[in-house]
Amino acid sequence: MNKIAAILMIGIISYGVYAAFSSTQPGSKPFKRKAQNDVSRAYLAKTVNGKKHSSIMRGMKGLENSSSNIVTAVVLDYRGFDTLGEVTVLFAAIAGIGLLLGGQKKRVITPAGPIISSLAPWIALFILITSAYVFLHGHLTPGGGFPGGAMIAAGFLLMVLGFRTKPSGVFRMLESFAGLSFVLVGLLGFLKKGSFLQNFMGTGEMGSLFGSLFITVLYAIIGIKVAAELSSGFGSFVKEDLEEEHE
Amino acid sequence: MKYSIFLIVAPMAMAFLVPFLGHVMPALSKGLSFLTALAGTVLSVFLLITYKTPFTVIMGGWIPPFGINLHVDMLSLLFATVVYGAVTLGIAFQLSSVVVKKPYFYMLILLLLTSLNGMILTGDLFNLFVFMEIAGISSWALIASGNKTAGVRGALQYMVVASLASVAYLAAIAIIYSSTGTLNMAQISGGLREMNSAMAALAVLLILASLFTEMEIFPFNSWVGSAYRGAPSSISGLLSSAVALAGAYAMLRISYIVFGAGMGNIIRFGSFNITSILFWMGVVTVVTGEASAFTQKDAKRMLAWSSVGQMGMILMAIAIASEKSIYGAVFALITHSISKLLLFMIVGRLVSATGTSDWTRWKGIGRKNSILGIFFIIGALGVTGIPLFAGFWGKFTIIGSAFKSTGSSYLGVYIILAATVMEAVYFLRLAHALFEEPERKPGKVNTGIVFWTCTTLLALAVVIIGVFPAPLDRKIKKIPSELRGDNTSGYISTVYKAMGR
Amino acid sequence: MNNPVFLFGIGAFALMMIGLYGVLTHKNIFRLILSLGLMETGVNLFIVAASYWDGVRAPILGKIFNVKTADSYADPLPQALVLTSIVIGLGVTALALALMIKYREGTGTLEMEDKREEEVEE
Amino acid sequence: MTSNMLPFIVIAPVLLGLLMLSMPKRLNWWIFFLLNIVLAGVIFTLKSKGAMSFTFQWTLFGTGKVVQKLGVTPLGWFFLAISSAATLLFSMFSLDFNDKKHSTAIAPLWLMLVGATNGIFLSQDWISFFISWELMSWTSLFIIGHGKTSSFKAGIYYYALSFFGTMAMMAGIWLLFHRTGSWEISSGVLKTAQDLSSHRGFALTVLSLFTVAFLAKSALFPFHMWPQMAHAEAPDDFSAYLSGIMIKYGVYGLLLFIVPVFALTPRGTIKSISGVPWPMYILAVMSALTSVIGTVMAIFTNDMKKLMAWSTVANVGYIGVGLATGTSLGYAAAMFHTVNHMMFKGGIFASLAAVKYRTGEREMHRLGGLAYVMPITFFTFLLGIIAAAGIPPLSGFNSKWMIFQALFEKKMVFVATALFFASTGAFLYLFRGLHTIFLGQLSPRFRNVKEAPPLMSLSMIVLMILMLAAGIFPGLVTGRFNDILVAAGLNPIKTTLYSMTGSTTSINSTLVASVFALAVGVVFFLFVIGGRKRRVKMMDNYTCGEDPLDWNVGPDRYHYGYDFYQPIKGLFSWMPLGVVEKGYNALGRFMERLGNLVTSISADGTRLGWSFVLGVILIIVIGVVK
Repeated sequence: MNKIAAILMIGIISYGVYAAFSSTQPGSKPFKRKAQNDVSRAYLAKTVNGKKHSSIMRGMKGLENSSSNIVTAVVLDYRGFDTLGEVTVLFAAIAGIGLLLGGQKKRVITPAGPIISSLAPWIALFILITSAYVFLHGHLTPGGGFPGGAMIAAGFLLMVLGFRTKPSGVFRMLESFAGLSFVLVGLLGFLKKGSFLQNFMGTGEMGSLFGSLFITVLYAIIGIKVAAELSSGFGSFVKEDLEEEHE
Repeated sequence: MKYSIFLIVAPMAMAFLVPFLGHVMPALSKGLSFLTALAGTVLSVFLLITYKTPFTVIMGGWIPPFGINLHVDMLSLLFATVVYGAVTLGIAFQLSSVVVKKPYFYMLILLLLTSLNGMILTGDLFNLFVFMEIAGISSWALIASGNKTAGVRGALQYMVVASLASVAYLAAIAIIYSSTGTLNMAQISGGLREMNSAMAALAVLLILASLFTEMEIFPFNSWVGSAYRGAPSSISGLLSSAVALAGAYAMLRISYIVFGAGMGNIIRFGSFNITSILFWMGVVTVVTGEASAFTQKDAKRMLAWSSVGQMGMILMAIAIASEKSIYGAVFALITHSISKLLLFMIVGRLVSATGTSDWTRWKGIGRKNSILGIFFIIGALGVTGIPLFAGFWGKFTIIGSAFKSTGSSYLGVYIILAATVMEAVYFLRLAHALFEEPERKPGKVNTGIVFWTCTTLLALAVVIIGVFPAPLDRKIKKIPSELRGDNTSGYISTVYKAMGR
Repeated sequence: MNNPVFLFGIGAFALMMIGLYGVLTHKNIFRLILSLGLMETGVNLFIVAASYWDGVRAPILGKIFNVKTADSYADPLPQALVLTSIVIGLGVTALALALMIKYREGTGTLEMEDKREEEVEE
Repeated sequence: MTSNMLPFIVIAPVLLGLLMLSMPKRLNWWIFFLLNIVLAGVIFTLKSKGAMSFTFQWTLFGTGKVVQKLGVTPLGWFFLAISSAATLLFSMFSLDFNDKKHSTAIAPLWLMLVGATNGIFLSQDWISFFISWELMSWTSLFIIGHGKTSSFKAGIYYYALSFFGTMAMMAGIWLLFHRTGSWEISSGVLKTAQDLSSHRGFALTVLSLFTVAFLAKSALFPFHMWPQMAHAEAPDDFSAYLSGIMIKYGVYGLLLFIVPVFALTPRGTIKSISGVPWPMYILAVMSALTSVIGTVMAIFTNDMKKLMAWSTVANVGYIGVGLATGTSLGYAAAMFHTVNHMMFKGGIFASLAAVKYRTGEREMHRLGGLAYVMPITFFTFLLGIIAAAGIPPLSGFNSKWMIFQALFEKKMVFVATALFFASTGAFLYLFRGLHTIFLGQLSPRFRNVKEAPPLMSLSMIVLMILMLAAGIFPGLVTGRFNDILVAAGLNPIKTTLYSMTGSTTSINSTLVASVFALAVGVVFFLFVIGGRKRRVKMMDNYTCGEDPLDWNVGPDRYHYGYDFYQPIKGLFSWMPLGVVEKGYNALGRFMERLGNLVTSISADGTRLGWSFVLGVILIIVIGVVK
């Protein structure tokens, strides 16, 4: 009964959305090739601060933002405040998990098999190197602090699985300091340039590895933070699993 | 004025510090959490006193609409002050409780504080979403933080509805962005009108659904009873006095700026009449909320549903969209926050004294603790809107503006007036039960200097605002003209000035 | 109808509706969380679809970027938004799972139903 | 005595009441009494100072400039004076009533209530009026509840109806404000009177909203059931105040707003029925109905306080009829009856409180013969019911006579018939009260009962004197009315100290009273010189030696006062008496069901999603339909 009602309801909603999207009333239509709007165009052309360029070349200096990955530029520079919020969301979620599941019974440690425990450090090392690459190149290629951090966390988790060690309290501190340094970077921008999260490190050559230091620094912070958070969050969960195994 | 960024950043930074401090010195982290909230309160009061004209704070040095901007005006400052005050008192209350909480608990309260201030100050649609999510996550964790399952159930229910709401909100953002190409509220203003009206109506519908969830409007409020009941009382108080306040703020801001309502205008997209939606949803919410509260034997559920009723009335005021109604809505929101926080504090202590939240088993507890009982009466009368108590002027003005406005239906106003009779009845029923002849010997209520300070401050505020509304009146007076986009001190023109246009 | 945006849109909408169906028909909390995750994925896809047109390039500037050809790049902003919303979705799901575990501990079941007489704390 | 005294008599009681919350109970009652002396003194000197007013201006954005004005009008002063005098008497009564055994902690609240009462009678603007009105509502609720669950149920019934009225008043005030742009009551009256010809729908809406508020407070027809609960359950010493003064707020409101509007409306503007504008005719019919219902219900009631509460309802019906006639005579009669009712119902409730104080009983059939042990109480009750029944030479006769004269003037036959019926019925229940409580045989249980304490007796004696004075010299009261009538735009009435002039004839009350006194004297003389008296012992053999408990009936059943009017009850069984109560109860149950429905949404997981989806659909429906 409930299912039939749900299907009916979904049918109604679908029809409503179809009607809205195929409406012939005047006004600009979405999902049509439109001339890109001011905002995105300015991001792409790096003309937000009003300086016009006829074209932008790799190696160019003095641009308002020297990241060649525009998504990264948007995420960390133009809309860096959103990203701070995003980091906070993750932080809040992990803290919530810690509050809800933390402080429970001691876990029972069982050692892993020899294959895992001998291979895990090597694989983890490669994972760490790759992840460092990913977040250092965040402004040049797709990637950045979030995937990089997740990869670091994966490496650590591999170690945890291999040696059945508890993710240590160091992660908590790393989490703290990484979060705090994000805010501090923002505040430095506020003190030096007058606006929170403003780029105070200047812009370098577009397309070079350390060309946009500000983004690299922030992505490194985010990478560490995400890694620490995911690890400690996993720690909260994994304790549960191990307990259940033995009950 | 640009220091208003600290209203968001300071608690956030403190929250980031807590895992470290909590590891080293738990007591210090709790104390610092309280001090941060207190310092923020002082800062917001300072900003409120020195406030002159609306101000746009840009983020990352990028002018709107490219960067994110914070908008500081009387409305946002006033609400930020209320949120800060409520959270400060809430933390103090929780610290004085016999139930000891982990440092993470206080950290999440700080994150809640951050996010509510973010919601209040931001001028960007997507940024609002981010802060709404932080508020959601931290409040679910806080609701579930009690040792009892009731809180977890409440949090899960809230989570399910709020996740649906956030999906709706994101979809609306996608539609609005794909049509208008911007996320800045001031720039979108009016842009919705140029959109295809069916698309605009769809976007508005989705936004309304999500904001209604945030604001506890029927029937998006199915989680309210369980969540408020299961949460620790300090958190129930904050849900009602700060979270719902921020939700109402978002509703106010978005309906005037994004939907482009002028004063006294009826907003419609095609055949979709937004004003009447807001108005009638408000009426329905008042009736259902008051009826639900009327049936409750559980004090916390009762207070929760009473908040719903109040929010319904405020939604109606937002719908009416005249200067008076906005004034009334803001006044009612602020006074509701104060009174409801007071009530939740008292109820929290009564719950721990009696071991139950069933108020029919609280008989006679006010005879021994007469000041507690009197404070409860003050809070109850404050929420109900009885003259000489804070809630009156807001309710009075809202009703008055409803009778003046063309967009409202007198029938709806009469229905609301009749429904508020129930509100008076259930509040005074509970207040009187506290003074009834006890069936068994009532337990001792755990009070202390901190508790008395908090409740006395709130009770005094209720009475003083009720008797001398003029000081608060002087602040709120500025809001209606600042909300309007068309004059020099209005929201839209301020942001456009920051854009350099 | 070979417009990929259209297909993306249909797919996104279908995901959302499947998720909604799950939310409407299941009492099991884990399934609810999965359904909500599906809806979130759907809406993320929807946002990305809004930034994509036939034949556009990823918004990563190559050797030379000509301002006049800006329209040949995909809109970067929705992609940035999706990045944020994915992380938010992750946080929400993680917390929801933690809530679920706690709920299971307390009640021994994953079905969501209301018991009104449970104890409350202060 | 400057105009600063006006806020003093409103605010001082309220503040002192708040202060008293932290004082010992006994001290509270003394402060209450002393402050009432001060207040009565101040209020009686106000009149000689002529018209004065105190204005307090401030701005509230939402309402523009707020001008709060307290002032003395003839009408306000009249009500203020009688209420303060009565309050003084009642507070003296309470001083002895609240000993250790009977004490209630209501003195602070009562004092606040007195302040609110003064505020109502002094307010010249709607804001002050409304604030005082609400203060009065909730303080009286807590007094009626006074910490007892059963009492509170009655109180909350009263409060719900009263608050409903208050909300209607709030709507009315706003409509009026938007029309006139001012909070002043007088300008509202003028504007509404004009609107009756130009914007009739609007004016009638405003008038009906206010009427709902005033009717709810005065317990007129659709709200007639609360006094039998509230008066009965209230603290015994407070019932007198409740019935004597509080029920008159609505009368005051009608006199303040509704009556002047119709007085200022030129004749012929709105349709009239037998010379009375049709809204007023409806009011008259409703009032008459109230009278009938009150009388019939009083006849059936076994609880002495409930009986008198129903009698209060019946008497308010008379007052309402007087107001509705729309003539000077009618208004004067209504006001006169207000005063009389305040005195005789105050006296009756005081004597009942004294009975309760000494015996602890409320059911009448458990009492009897108390006249032997409580003579002062008995005489107060006796004079009270003579007045209530409208028998000369006491005050009730005069006002009832005037009301009937006003009805004859307008030839309102139907209403007059109903009132005659109610008047006759009053004999039945009042007499029953007298003889069941005070006459007959004294139960051995109450042999040791003593007369009421001195201060209680004193205040009852004063009330008796007042009743007699107003009965013998009606001009003492009616002479005050001409100012009020002129201020309301009506002709003065013809009255002297000794006589009243009606529409058909005039009557010399003093002469009537003299004749009456002579007759009583003769009868008493005959009684003294007449035959021997023989006391009958209390008989305990009426069940022929059997224990009624064996038949599953209590001994109550065998008291002659129990279910006294059984035959009459059968006679009236066809009347749908409880139908309004049933309606209210059904509404309450409906609301509870709605609430349960709404709260059950959160009962399980799937409903959460459904609630969201249905909410979206609700939004769409509202958005598209409108």
